[in-house]
Amino acid sequence: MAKHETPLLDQLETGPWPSFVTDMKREAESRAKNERNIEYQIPQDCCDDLLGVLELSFKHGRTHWKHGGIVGVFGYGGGVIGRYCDQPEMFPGVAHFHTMRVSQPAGKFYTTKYLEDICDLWERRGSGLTNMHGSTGDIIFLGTTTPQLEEVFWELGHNLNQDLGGSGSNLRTPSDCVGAARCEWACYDTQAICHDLTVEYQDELHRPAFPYKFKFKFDGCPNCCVASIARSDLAFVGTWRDDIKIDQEAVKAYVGGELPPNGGAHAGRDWGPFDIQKEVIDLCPTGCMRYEDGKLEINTPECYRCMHCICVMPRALRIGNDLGCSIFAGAKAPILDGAQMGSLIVPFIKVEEPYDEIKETVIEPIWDWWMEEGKNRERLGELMKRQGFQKLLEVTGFKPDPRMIQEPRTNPYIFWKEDEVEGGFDRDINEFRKHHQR
Amino acid sequence: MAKHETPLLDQLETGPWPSFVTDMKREAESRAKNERNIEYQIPQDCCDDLLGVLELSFKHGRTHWKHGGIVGVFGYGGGVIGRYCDQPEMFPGVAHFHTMRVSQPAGKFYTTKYLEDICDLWERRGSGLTNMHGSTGDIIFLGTTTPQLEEVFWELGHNLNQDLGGSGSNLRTPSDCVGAARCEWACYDTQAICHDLTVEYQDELHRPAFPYKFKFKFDGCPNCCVASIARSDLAFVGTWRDDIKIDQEAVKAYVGGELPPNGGAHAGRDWGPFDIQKEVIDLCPTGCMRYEDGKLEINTPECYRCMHCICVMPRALRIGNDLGCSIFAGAKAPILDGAQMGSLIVPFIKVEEPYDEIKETVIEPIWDWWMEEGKNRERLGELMKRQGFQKLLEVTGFKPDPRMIQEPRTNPYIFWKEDEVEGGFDRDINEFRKHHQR
Amino acid sequence: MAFVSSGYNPDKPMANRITDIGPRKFDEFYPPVIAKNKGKWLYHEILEPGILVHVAESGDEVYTIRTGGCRLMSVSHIREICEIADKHCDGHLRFTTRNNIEFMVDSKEKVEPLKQDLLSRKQAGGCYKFPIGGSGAGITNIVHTQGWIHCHTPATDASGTVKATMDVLFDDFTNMRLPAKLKVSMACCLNMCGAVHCSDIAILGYHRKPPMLDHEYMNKMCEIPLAIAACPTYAIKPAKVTLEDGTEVKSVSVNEPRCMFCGNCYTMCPAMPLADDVGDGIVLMAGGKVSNRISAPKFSKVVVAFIPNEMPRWPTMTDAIQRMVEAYAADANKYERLGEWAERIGWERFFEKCELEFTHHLIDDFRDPAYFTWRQTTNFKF
Amino acid sequence: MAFVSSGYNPDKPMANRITDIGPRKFDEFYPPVIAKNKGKWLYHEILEPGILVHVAESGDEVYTIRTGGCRLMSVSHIREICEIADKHCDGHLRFTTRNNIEFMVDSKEKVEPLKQDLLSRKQAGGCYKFPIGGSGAGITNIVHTQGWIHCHTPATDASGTVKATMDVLFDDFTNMRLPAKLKVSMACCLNMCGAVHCSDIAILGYHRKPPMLDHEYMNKMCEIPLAIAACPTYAIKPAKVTLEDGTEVKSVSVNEPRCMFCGNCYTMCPAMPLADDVGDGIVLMAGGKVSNRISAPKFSKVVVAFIPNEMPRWPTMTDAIQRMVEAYAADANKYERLGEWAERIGWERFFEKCELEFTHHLIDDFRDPAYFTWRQTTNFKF
Ligand code: SRM
Ligand code: SRM
Ligand code: SRM
Ligand code: SRM
Ligand code: SF4
Ligand code: SF4
Ligand code: SF4
Ligand code: SF4
Ligand code: SF4
Ligand code: SF4
Ligand code: SF4
Ligand code: SF4
Repeated sequence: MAKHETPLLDQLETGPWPSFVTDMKREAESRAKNERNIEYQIPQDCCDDLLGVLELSFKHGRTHWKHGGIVGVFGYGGGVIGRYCDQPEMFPGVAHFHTMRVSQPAGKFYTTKYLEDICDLWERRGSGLTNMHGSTGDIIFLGTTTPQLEEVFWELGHNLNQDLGGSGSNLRTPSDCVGAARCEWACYDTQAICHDLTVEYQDELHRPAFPYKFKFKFDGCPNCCVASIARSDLAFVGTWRDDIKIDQEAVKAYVGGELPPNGGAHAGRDWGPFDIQKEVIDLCPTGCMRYEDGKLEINTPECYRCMHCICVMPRALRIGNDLGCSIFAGAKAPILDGAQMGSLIVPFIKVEEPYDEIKETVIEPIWDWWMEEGKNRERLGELMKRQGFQKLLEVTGFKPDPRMIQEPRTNPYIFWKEDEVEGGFDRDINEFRKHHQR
Repeated sequence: MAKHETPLLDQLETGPWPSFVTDMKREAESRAKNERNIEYQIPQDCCDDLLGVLELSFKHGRTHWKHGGIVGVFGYGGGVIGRYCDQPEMFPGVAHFHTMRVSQPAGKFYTTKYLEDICDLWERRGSGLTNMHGSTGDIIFLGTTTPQLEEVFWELGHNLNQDLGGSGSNLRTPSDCVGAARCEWACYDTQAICHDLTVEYQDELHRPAFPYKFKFKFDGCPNCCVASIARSDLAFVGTWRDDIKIDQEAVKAYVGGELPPNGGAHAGRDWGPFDIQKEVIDLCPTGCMRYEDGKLEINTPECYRCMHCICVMPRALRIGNDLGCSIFAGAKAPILDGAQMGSLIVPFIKVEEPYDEIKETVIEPIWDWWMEEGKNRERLGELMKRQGFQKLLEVTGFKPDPRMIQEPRTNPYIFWKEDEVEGGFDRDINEFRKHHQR
Repeated sequence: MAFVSSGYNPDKPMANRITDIGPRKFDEFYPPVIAKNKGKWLYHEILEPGILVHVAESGDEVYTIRTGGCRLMSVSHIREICEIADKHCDGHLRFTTRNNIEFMVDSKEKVEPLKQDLLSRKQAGGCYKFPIGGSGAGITNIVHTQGWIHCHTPATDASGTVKATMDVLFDDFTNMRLPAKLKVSMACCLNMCGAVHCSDIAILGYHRKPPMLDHEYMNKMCEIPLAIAACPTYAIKPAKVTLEDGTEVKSVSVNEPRCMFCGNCYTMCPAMPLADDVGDGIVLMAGGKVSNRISAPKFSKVVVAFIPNEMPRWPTMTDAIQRMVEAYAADANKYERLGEWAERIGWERFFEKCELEFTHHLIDDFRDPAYFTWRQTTNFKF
Repeated sequence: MAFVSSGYNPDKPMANRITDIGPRKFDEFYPPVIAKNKGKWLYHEILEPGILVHVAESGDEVYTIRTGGCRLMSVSHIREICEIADKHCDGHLRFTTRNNIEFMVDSKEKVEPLKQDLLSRKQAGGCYKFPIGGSGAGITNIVHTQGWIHCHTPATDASGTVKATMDVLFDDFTNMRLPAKLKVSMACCLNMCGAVHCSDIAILGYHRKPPMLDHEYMNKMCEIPLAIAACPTYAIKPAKVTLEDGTEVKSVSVNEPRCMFCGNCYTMCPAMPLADDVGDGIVLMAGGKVSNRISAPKFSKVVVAFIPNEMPRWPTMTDAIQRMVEAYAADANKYERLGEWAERIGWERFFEKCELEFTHHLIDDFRDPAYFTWRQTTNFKF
């Protein structure tokens, strides 16, 4: 018998999609039964109470959580989100219900062994509810009490060789696309650099020294399967500089209808026979392709590497050999001045262990500038907007490149610096007046 | 013998393009000779001195004019631009050299009789130099002295039935494209409305009651031959709502190469035989055209009326019959916040004498708002930016229409008004606290 | 329940402490076929919705079955996932960037039994535990945020709106009939934790009432200067207020027309709550994308200014979403993303075809760049 | 010279005064063929560069010969225009929106004599008085502003730069070899009197030094508060200054890094001149358009941040303009305007093909919308 009636939530237990309500009830029941005699370290009925508080929100149309104040583990400035219920008497099981962010492995591959260990720990010391995963990428442990924070952290570190993720004005847990692990289009090893930078910058991740949050994301190619360009302060997007590799026989096989276009992604509808002209050549954004006499040609210098032709004919076209990444800076969510997409700051850079060039010529100069000049709660993108792209060029020493802009400025308001203008700004008014009377 | 040496300017007296230097010298010489015994009312050598002052600027790389203070004719706040030379002793002929703006006839057609009268007047009472025309559209009388301003104005009014144009925080002289007078694409009579509004709003044109300048321009179709959409506070651009008229025989004649595409505009190069698919169908921005089995079809609801197909085949395609104009508000030059293009505020309105609907539902409500709310030196476009497009809808009562936007907002920051939100903004905190503890 | 120590000693927090070790290294977790062929994949094919094969230079193949996940997941559910992975996948699995679960096997024979096993598992109410799909030109899992489960500023629930939406879109999760991928995302307040600002369709929770002022407690519960500083629109000013009982207290006042309902003040100051049963609800956005395929990434645009919270299934919202999906499915070209379609036909047509009302709220009036979204050409459709 | 009264009496300014009569009515000035066929034109054809025929429903034709004009025009020159119009056009003519002169005749026979007459007229130095052209896919007259002829804030001359440029572009005035129309415009300061902000190629005068401060005269010549208020970037502050002779005067100071060299202060206050022989010069912009044909109107973009004033013929500037015209002529598609071409090939290619150096000045850093001009996609060319 459930602790609270949940008539509204119960209506979410039907329909084809997995029901989170059913799953929460399952956990509530498992805790109530406690078949494995676990020494629960937080209230056994926390899942019941979470269902209860959620039902109340469904009834009222309002959240019942209060801001969590500052809770955490000793020596770290992040990794925990404090949370208190605004009806603690009604729902004592979730009166204190803090979240812990656990740094996920790059690529989000797991062994069942690891997951089971995680489950055992969190069942004992927390709610037994998780998010797999949070929007940034962490494993989210959803709900525990303040005393358990250190205990969970201790067990993670000592028994699972596992650290917390980021929150607060820190580097946030980096994340990546599956990339080379299982994708033919990866232009660099996303997992390798994601892990390397996460480990290299542990101090920045755990101890707030930044004006605000800072995110890295790693996409192996311009398809951006981890959405780096839209939501990370530095986005690393794989690319190449040489020719797309063409297998002319396979092209013919696509044209002949032997291979399904786009790897079969459009199989749910009869789109008619594949038309390479209409579906590839004409959709190429630069018009740099030609298919004549059974031969496909790509005029490489004009190609945007937009991936379209490769996506449509994965067995015929492959990314080039001169691989690396482009780096985009400043993406963020809309609050406050409107969303920002990442802006290209490095058209091409090699991605090679130990990534010194990336660390020393890109990340660290940018951090130095941002830590020096950024206001409290000012994201990198906002600083770029406020001080101008030129300032970023100055602090990094990058050469201005037309690739950095979509189009040149439409206003002529160039703020010339005194040392750029012959003769400087100091002039003798009396000399001037000899030629120009008052 | 010239009064001043002009070695730099003299170098502009060769080359194919007409030389303004030669022309100024011609006038200087004509004044020096004075074959018609004119009683020059300003210094006879003013053109010589203007050449001299310009040569000095060419030498120094700096202007020799000072701001003109406020000069004008009695009762008008505009029409004259004051100007003083900063080397009056060297160039006494142009020590005072004010410009007068003379309201040009709509369409800029002239009789020689009128022009000769203008010339006689300006030769006597001014420098004999003009601009045909100023950027706004006026006839510009370039340079006279303060005492002559009233005299010129008197003669214009009494002898030439001609008034001054606008300057200052006034309505500026409206201007238009040649339109129906000599163009097959005019969707309304640009001259008729341009003249009507100029006459109707003489008071606004001559007596500063506005926060800043205000410009009307009238383009007969989306080709915008008077650039209205780029540089007028209200731009009236001709358009139609029904089908483009198609003469299928003429289409065939273009396809067959009997008629030159684009009225022969590309005759200077051999572009190869006309290809209707490539040159028209594929370039149509909406993809709403089809040419099959010798028949051209246009899917009217999807057509943008962008003029391209009509421009390419003027003998085959003609504008529709349900004619009117679209109105765009707020275009201006970049200073200060960057240039503004006109924004669509009225997708379609009929343009019919006496233009009451345009005056009473568009122009005047907008002026009322701008005069009420506009800051000093704030153009309409800047007010729209500052108070928001919604405010313009409010003051005009126009219905919001997706045609008014290129795309909906990307930020969700909708400032809901209290009366739009159920229950208003007033709430009882103690009632709330019954459900949400502190 | 008795407290059980992990070994941590509160009196000596630094004793034996382990910090800064970061996450587990990815290569501990790779299935053998992945470890062996990493960086050497040749191509992939989607065999049926949710089932992919990747073929390596070595000739090795990896078959992936993608199943829908509720990212709010109990340990019991995770253990069931592990049970399946142990049975079929040698104890390996991965999660996708959109919270789906991927079970991988290294030969074709292993696919069918795994598939049957997954589809056979249902929850008590009949919901699939592991629906297969979310690939190719279809709709995959909705990425979302905390909602009423865990956050203090949501204007709607996350898990609930997502369940309701996925139920109505389920056929497109298990199918690939759309012109291109269609990504739906959800965020419960305008902080937009996620990438809803660049999604084909985005569900966003939004408040519409300024904060209530708990004057009596303002100065007790909050640092008033911090509350004032938190407001992005400078709507909050210090104020002296006389309570019912005549005492004068330090508090704040809010210039309501300036308030954009962002809740920053509430984050800093619990005496300024702004949640409201009728004020709060849903904003729908559409037309964003992240990939660079053919066209540049795009922001989502607001297409419905407000839909009330209708618990438990938000029918007005799911209807509007369905209308968008159907209009897109019917009218877009092959490979065309929703935003590309809207731009090609023009937003005036988008509203018509999706049967959405265009209201003044959708016209951008937020700061200078608003002006760039207005129509500045005669190129529009009647 | 003796003063001759027009009839105006300064002591009685209102006596017999005529005001508010507006311009002359257009229909007084129409040639008969225009008056008759107004609104009934069927089509036009460009017979050769600068010579057009328009055909009316009635079968009537009007032949137009368009000739280049210096819009700075003496009455002697206008009288010569009238002489031609009297001889060939029954005393009618018109001016175009780009300051060309159009002579119209109503039959084909009249074209050739008119053409010969026009081309036969040359100035002493060999310049054409009435070059024929400026039509179709070519370059027409440059619209421009006052420059050193009449304004107080120009950073370059208008008539001079225009003459120099039209001389090098003259072949394209008399020809129609370009992919589409190419409009060149000129403005002598950033007020941009005209439509240079939307031109295929724009020549702009620009100052690069902040105002000089004539402290001794500041308070005598100016209303200091007005000067301060005039500054759009709030760079001007009141200041007390001690002159050489020890007297303290009220003046202003300028925060130089904030100054955008706009000259607004000088307009309000003659004691703040900013013209400078080496500071002033030319900015080149490109890629704007006004028509809605195929694509929406576009703003011009800054493509050369600075070129010194090189009197009398500005060779560095005209070279850069010629390179742009030639690169465009060689590479653009038929009907493609310069800005459409630049966008199609990408601005990275534009700079290469036009052999223009890309410098940091060209990256927008002016206010918020700057950010929208940065590259926010992987879609670029190496
Ligand atoms: C847990 C998580 C949502 C989720 O359900 O997955 C989350 C939850 C919160 N976010 Fe977030 N954000 C989460 C990913 C994001 C993302 C997505 C991303 O990282 O890719 C974004 C958008 C990208 C970005 O960074 O711009 C994001 C943009 C924000 C913002 C707006 C920041 C901005 O600069 O625009 C805030 C507001 C703030 O920082 O005060 C915020 C604040 C918050 C806070 C801390 C609420 C607050 O105001 O204090 C939320 C705590 C909720 C709770 O009770 O747990 N969250 N937040 C995500 C982190 C999980 C993880 O570590 O994996
Ligand atoms: C004469 C003319 C230029 C020309 O050589 O043709 C002109 C000349 C001046 N303009 Fe202009 N503007 C002239 C058309 C324009 C145009 C074009 C148009 O009207 O289509 C524009 C751009 C469109 C617009 O209105 O935005 C224009 C935008 C400006 C501005 C910037 C206004 C703004 O809001 O951005 C200023 C600065 C100001 O108003 O203080 C300005 C200011 C001036 C002043 C009055 C200088 C000043 O700062 O006081 C110039 C007087 C020069 C002189 O000595 O005669 N002029 N001015 C044009 C008027 C002639 C006529 O009446 O036909
Ligand atoms: C597994 C995953 C990566 C991961 O690290 O977890 C992934 C995997 C693949 N993506 Fe992706 N994408 C994944 C998230 C994304 C995202 C991110 C997102 O949605 O948040 C995007 C950007 C979304 C956007 O543009 O808004 C994304 C945009 C693409 C595209 C570009 C599609 C387009 O039309 O714009 C492709 C190319 C294609 O589909 O042909 C692609 C292609 C692929 C391929 C075919 C790559 C390959 O060769 O293996 C993979 C299978 C796709 C499929 O199932 O149709 N993937 N893909 C992610 C699966 C999420 C899920 O559970 O559904
Ligand atoms: C005479 C004039 C109108 C006037 O009232 O004075 C005029 C007349 C014609 N224009 Fe224009 N346009 C005139 C200024 C303009 C302007 C304004 C400007 O340049 O400042 C524009 C907008 C410029 C822009 O887009 O930046 C303009 C954009 C067009 C277009 C669109 C061209 C395009 O490719 O975008 C056409 C259509 C065409 O060329 O086929 C056009 C077409 C025409 C036609 C063919 C209209 C017709 O059927 O009679 C006329 C002859 C064009 C020719 O000579 O090639 N007219 N035309 C103006 C001549 C100016 C001059 O002396 O050169
Ligand atoms: S971003 Fe590119 S490399 Fe990474 S998973 Fe997606 S398609 Fe593969
Ligand atoms: S990757 Fe994109 S730009 Fe390059 S050839 Fe293929 S479709 Fe064209
Ligand atoms: S704007 Fe249109 S109607 Fe007016 S002259 Fe140009 S083409 Fe003709
Ligand atoms: S006017 Fe433009 S949009 Fe309409 S059919 Fe012609 S080319 Fe297409
Ligand atoms: S979107 Fe807002 S309400 Fe939802 S989790 Fe993020 S911060 Fe909390
Ligand atoms: S909700 Fe946001 S805008 Fe409104 S008062 Fe609070 S902080 Fe300010
Ligand atoms: S552009 Fe500037 S300098 Fe030239 S006329 Fe206009 S205001 Fe004067
Ligand atoms: S030139 Fe312009 S920006 Fe500089 S001080 Fe003067 S008014 Fe201010």
